[in-house]
Amino acid sequence: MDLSMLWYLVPSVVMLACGVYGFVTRKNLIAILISLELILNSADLNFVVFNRYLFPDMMEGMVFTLFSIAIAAAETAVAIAIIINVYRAVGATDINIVNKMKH
Amino acid sequence: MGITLPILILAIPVAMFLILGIGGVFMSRKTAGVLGILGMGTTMTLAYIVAFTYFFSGSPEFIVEGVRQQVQLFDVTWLAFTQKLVVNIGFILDPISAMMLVVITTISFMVHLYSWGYMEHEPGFQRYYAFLSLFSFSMLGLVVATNIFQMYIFWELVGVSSYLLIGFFYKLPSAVSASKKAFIVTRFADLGFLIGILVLSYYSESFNFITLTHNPESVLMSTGGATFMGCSALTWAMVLIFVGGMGKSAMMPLHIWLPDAMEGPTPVSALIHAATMVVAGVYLVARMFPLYCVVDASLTFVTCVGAITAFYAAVVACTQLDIKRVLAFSTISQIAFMMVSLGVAYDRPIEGIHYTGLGYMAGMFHLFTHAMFKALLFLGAGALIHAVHSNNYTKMGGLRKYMPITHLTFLIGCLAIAGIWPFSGFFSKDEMLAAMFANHWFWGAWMTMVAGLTAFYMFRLYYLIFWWDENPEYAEHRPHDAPWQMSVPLIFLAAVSCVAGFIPFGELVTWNGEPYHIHIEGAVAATSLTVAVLAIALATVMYRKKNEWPARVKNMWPGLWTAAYHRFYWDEIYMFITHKIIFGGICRSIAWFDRHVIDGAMNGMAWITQKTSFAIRGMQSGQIQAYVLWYFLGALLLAAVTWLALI
Amino acid sequence: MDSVGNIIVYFIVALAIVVFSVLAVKSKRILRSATYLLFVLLATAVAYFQLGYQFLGAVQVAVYAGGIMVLFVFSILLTHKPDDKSGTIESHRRVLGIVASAAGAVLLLFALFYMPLPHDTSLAEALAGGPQITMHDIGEAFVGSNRFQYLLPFEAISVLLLACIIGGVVVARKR
Amino acid sequence: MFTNILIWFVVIPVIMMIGLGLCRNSGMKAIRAVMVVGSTALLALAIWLCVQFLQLRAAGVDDEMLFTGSWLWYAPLNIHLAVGVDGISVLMLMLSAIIVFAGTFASWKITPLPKNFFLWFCLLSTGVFGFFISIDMFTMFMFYEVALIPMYLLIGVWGTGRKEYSAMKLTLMLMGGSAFLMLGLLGIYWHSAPEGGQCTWNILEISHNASIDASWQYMLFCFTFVGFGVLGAMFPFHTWSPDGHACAPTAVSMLHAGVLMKLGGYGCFRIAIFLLPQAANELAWIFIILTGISIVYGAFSACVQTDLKYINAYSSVSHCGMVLFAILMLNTTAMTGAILQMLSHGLMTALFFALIGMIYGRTHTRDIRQMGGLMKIMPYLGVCYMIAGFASLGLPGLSGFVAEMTIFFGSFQNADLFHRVFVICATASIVITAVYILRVVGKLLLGPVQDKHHLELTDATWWERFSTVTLIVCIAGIGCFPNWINETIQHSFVPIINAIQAAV
Amino acid sequence: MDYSQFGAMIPELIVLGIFLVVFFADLIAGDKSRKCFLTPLTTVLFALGTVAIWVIPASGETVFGGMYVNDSATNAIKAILNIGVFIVFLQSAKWVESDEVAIRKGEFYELLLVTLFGMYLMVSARHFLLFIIGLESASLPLAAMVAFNKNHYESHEAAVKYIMTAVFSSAILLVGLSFVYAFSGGSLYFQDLAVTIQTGSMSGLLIVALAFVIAGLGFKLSLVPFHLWTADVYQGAPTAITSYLSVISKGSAAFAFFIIFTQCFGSVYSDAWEWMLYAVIIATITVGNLFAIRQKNMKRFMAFSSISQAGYIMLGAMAADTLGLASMIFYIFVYIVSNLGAFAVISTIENQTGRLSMDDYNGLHKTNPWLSFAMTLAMFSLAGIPPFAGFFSKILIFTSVTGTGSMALYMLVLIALINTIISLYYYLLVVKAIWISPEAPKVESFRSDCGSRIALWICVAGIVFFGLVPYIYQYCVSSVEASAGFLSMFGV
Repeated sequence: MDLSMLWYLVPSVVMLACGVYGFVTRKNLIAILISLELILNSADLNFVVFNRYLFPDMMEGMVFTLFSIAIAAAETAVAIAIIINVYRAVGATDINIVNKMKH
Repeated sequence: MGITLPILILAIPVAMFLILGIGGVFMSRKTAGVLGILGMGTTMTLAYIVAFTYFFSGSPEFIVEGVRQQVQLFDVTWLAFTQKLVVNIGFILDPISAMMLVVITTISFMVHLYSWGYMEHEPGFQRYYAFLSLFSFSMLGLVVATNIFQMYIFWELVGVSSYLLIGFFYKLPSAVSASKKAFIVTRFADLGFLIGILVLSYYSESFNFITLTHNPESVLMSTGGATFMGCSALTWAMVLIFVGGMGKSAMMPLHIWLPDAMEGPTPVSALIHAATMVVAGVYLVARMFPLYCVVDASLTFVTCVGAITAFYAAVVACTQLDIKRVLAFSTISQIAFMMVSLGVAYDRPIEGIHYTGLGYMAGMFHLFTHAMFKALLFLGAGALIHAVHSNNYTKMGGLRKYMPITHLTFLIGCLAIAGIWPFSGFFSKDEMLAAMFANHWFWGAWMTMVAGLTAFYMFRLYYLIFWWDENPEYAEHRPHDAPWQMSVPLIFLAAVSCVAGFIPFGELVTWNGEPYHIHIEGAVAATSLTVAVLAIALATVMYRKKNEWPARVKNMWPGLWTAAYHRFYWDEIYMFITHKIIFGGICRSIAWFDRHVIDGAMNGMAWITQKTSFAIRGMQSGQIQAYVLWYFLGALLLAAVTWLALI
Repeated sequence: MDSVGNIIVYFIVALAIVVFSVLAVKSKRILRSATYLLFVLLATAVAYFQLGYQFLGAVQVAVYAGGIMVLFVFSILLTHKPDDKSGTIESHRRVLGIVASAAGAVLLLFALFYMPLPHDTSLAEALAGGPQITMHDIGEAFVGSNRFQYLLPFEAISVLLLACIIGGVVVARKR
Repeated sequence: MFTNILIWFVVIPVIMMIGLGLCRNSGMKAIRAVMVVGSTALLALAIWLCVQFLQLRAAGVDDEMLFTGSWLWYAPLNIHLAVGVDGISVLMLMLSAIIVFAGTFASWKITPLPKNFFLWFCLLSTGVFGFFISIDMFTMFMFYEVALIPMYLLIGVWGTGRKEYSAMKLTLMLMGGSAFLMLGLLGIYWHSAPEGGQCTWNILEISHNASIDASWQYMLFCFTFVGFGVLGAMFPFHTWSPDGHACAPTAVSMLHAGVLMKLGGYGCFRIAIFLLPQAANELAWIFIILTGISIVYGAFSACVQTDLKYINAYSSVSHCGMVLFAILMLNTTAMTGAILQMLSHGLMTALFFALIGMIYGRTHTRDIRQMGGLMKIMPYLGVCYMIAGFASLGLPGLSGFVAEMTIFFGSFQNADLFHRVFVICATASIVITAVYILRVVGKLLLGPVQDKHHLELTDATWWERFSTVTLIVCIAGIGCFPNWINETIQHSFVPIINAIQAAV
Repeated sequence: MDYSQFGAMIPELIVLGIFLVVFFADLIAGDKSRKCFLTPLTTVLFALGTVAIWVIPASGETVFGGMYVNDSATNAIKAILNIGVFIVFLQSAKWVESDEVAIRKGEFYELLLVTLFGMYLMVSARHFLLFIIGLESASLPLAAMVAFNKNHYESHEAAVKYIMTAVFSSAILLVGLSFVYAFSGGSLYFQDLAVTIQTGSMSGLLIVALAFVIAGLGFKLSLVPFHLWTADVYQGAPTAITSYLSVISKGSAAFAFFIIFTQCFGSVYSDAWEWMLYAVIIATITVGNLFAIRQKNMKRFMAFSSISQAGYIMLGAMAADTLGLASMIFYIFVYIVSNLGAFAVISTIENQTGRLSMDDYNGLHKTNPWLSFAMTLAMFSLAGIPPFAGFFSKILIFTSVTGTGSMALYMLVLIALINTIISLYYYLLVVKAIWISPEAPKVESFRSDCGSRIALWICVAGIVFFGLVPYIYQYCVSSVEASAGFLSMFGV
């Protein structure tokens, strides 16, 4: 049995799907951020897998993933700062609080 | 002949119009009146000079080998539609236009003079003279037109002058509506005229009368056998052009405006609605006569329309109460007479009918005499109205004692129109009847009957005004004869009516310029005289003294009388068509359609946009998760659709 | 033909990723969610190791599992009382979530299965296809300015991180 | 650049705008001075241009366009500021100058914000003049839109009645038309290159060089004709016109009905027909039907309106329909008639709207049922109104007659039944016109005075007289001496007719 | 290693330099009272920097192995963005001095400059890694800036919405890029992708990848359906940030979009992304317009207006040639002055009176004629009415789109044109409120601050002259054409 590329891609897709599901259904802002991490992670995994299987003699994908992790960290940091800010302002991190502006 | 005179003939009236129209407000009544009369007098003099030169100078310019020529004194380009279709403004001189110059300027001058007295106390005196000048200009331009388009131009101008003059007393709603009616009805007829010109000029590629009438056969050829609904294009053209004439000359069924037009000042009625403008239709047919001859169906149409109108108008005239209306219907009837006369004047032998040209000459002759005596009658009526301040003969009666001059002149007019020898009407009517009998006995007999009716209703009118029963109100307001400004024209016209019959008209005016020797047809003359005398006798019996006969006759055929009194309900029919069908039906529904359907569609589009905007506002729900759902599904959908569509 | 060990490791990793991903988005307690995320991230790191990118795996563990998770836990503790629950909301949205994620998964899987790329290489072949990436290579790549060297992104991301620090401070500061 | 006389038609209004910008808001005298000087300068310029043009033509200069000039503007897209005039444009410039001149006097006492009013008014004039001098489609379109948009504010701020609705409707509909137009112009531009050459916006170059293939011509013709047709109030896109005119202030109605609607007709032949002759030959029938409907429909609608301005607006629909109708007949005479009709309708309708504005300014109503006998109270205005009415119903001696007759005789040259039927329908409109004109005259001016308060009203002031006399003189001038105009126009149509015939 | 290559990045270095000066000045200055020099310092420095970027010619070099390019086209868009940022600085001068914000004004300038730096990278990047970093630098600090108004609840909500959507979209973009990577032959340099992505690589995966990349960039451009954050964020953010978001961020993203799609995916233009973009543009213009009709809050109104404007900007990408890019740059420039003109008025009125509703503008001309005048011009320009610049930008972009001659693109332009009517409607609503509405004015007469006035004057001058004077457009075209090797990379 060969572990071909798709074997690795399938979990990645599942991760993505879970991330989307989580984003759409979770009620808490931090939980949503957690879901987002799943999607980012899925993208990273894709890069790595493609790099390994398709272009094994190069390392663009890996480097991209490295930077991507850093970017994810930065995103998370800013997002968490904002969430905390909201928590300070309204005392909750519930998604249903931040829907006042609409239409 | 140079071009100075003809240009002056046209220029003086138009200059008068502009001077009086623009400067009128700064002038006194007297200045304006004098200016107007002087202007018209000058024009009349010039027109006489031109006409006399034409008829009697014998210059080779005008008469070649005894044949009178058609001469264009000048003809300048006014507007060039295409290379060939060029509209000119010019001055044609031929027997009929010369005759018309005389008629128009004479009557116009008389009316100018008469109005000075008649309109003395009316506001807008200056304006009135301006309009009279405008009318004179237009009518002169019409008769001297060298081409059909010029004629159409002035045709419209006389229409508008008529509109302005009928509506002169513009504060009276009846005058306003009468003027509107006159304009619109004639305008409708002019539509026919215009389409006729369109058709004719398209095929003949010319507007010019001389080109058209000198070789009518080639015009017929140029249509190349084009037909529409079974009639040749030329027939259509000529009939449509005649429709224009029907409008102006108040032929059935376009006659309804003329009786109402009597709302205008009486001198105006005398000038426009008796002597000049209303005979424009006759003049038109005479002008285009050779073309009518090549399509004789159109000439038959003219005859039939004329015959029906003549009888109808005569019958209606017998029942009217308003003296001006009686005269109006009488005018319609007399013009119809001329139409019939032209209609029967075939110029080429078909199926045994000989060419005579008599009808043409007689029609023109009657046009001339009728202009004189009808103007006389109207001016006389004006004097009466001036005296008793009413149009209605029930307010009159027994006036012969109070207004001798008016009485006498009016009587001359009545005798003339009734066709009693030696008055002018006798001669012209006799020639016309002769022409009709020559064509077909039916036309002759029919029109003789109309002539009898004419004599009857005219003398009915005469007796009711001057005899019958004296109105008791005269005790308070004693009627008297008109001032000299009004009497002079009456006397002059009466004199003309007495002697005009002896003019050797056939020597002067014929269809082809060759002289025609008038001779009285004894049988016809005797018949018509007899009929006329009998009719006068009947009128005398019935109306000379107040008696029961009129009422009895009325009760004998009450339905007929009422119908005739209501002019056989033509106005009501028109009212129904215009108000109910065109206004109420077409216009209102179109206006509704515009507001609700077209406009509604535009507003509907705006409404739909607004509604869509509201309908999709749920998309912007304020929930981040919904946003992301849209985002993600949008991306997926984009991919999926593209995938399915492209691969 | 890949070694059985690799296959077993793969299955463990895959199972861990799938199960913990699902748990991370279904768990009612937020702290547990975060923990499950940690497991997912660790499993991913294992996959990186397995795919031959040891350095990357290390970074994944250090930055993600270490740094970011700490941030998460910290912020969760800051904003939640210990017994707080973070359940799913509104069932219609759950359905929509399933639909969206399923649609996405199906589309992506289809796309991946039908991709016009060679996907029958085995892991062993792939690992053998290129040289082992050493720390030295990576170091070279990060400070070089030639093709396939990443000095500029490296500098640029430092600015980004600085900006994020400033941003984070501005936002989180009380005034 | 400024040595070209035509440029000054745009420059002068711009200078006027700058001058107005320097005036104080309340400095009515300064504002009037700027406007009078400027509009007089424009009128003088137009007359001078006309004289020059005729002299050159008389001297045998036979180019399609005279006074041409072309200055590269947007080089990458080959957009030029290209100007040039033929006889038609000269006359149109003349018309515009006259109406701007008259409009200035007609809005002598405009309130509120006179400065802003005249600023927008000048912008509108800039657009109009610019449109007529341009021979580059891009600049033409630009000026076209420049002329459209000030309408919104002019109607919205200074209008009466349902002004907000009307202004919005007018603006949106006209802009909708220009959307189609834009697309058509783009298509022409991109197909204007002969065999790999450079594309051009220049009308003359396109007409000489381009051979757009038929299928594109059909599409582009429809777009451009509809685009211009909306402004020309073609059925069913006319509905902006009644509301818009009814609510606009006097001078704006004058300029809009008098000049702006002419832009539509002018564009139709200058672009749609001239550049797409094959499609014009093939597809004219569609628009003949629509414009034929316009003529009759507008006239019938006018018959039952009670608001003076609505009557004239519908009358404009009818008359402008006549313009487009004649253009579609594709022969010299009819198209000449169309131009004459543009001039005539421009002057006449400007006169109408000026008078209506003056009457409204006194009686404060435009409902003819509430007025009557005004001839007695304000004879000057009454007489002018009657003259305008007579011009409208085609009285010989006034301009309307000349125009309509030329149209009818030209249109009748098309011998097939289809054309004939529509020509006769169009001809019938002159009767309907008479009906509604006389109805208004009868109710408004004649008859007894309806409202006793009206007895105290005054007649026209000197500036009102000045404004109206200017227009009446022009109307009568065209009506009495039409032939030089006629010849000028006919000569200018030669290239267009050649293009049409070449494409048959 | 060749550090001299950094020397090619003059615009970036300038912005970074200013950033560092401001950063350290802010650090050194310490407490609030001494920070009053910060605004003039930044503004002046930035003005100088802007001039420098305009003046210093682009090297045209490709450095870092093809990762970064500074050619005349990128230089042009950078210079244009700089002008926009300068105007934003001017119009926000009063706001940053307000009590609430003053203590954070150093951060305001720093973050703004960093985001601008990020945008420069987006524009100049010729490698996806650098591009992503640029993109994140341009969006993450913005989230912090959206949250700047600490006392306003809306500001927080907007920040949450913005950051959540931003992270999601960058995640989707990364997923998309990972799929692109699969086709890339191992290299994410644009010039390599142009070669490796060929018609033969058309497949579901590539389409998904393209869709995800469009979605990721569509977030920044707020293309429909990736736009939903826009209105809420624009409404909630401080007005200065809103104006910044609506023009600068959008402009840079549009340029980057163009570069990426024409260079990397040029060969699959008509196979795939032409039609995706087609649909997205139609949706964007239409939905943006339909939402804008109902808006009463001016900032929200401008948000939807800017959505629909983004659709027009993207028409340039549909054209996908030099003319298209030039027209797009020109459109962006014109859009910057027009939109910032409107925002200058909005922010002035908000700063002076706190009023933001369209109803508050009723009868404005009676009290503030100049502001009314400027607002009217801005609205006309946005609606595309001559002789204002917006007309030219619209027409030029339409012209470039139809240049390819396909009937479908004509139809696209027709739809866009019809949409301009709807847009005209709502722009005129503002004009109507100002000039026509008969109500008594709600905004009292005031004298606006110096910065806003200058900003407004610049915008008005731009609105009036950018179209009439053809040099701007010619500058765009010549910049694009002068970009060495740029044309040859178009696979379209």
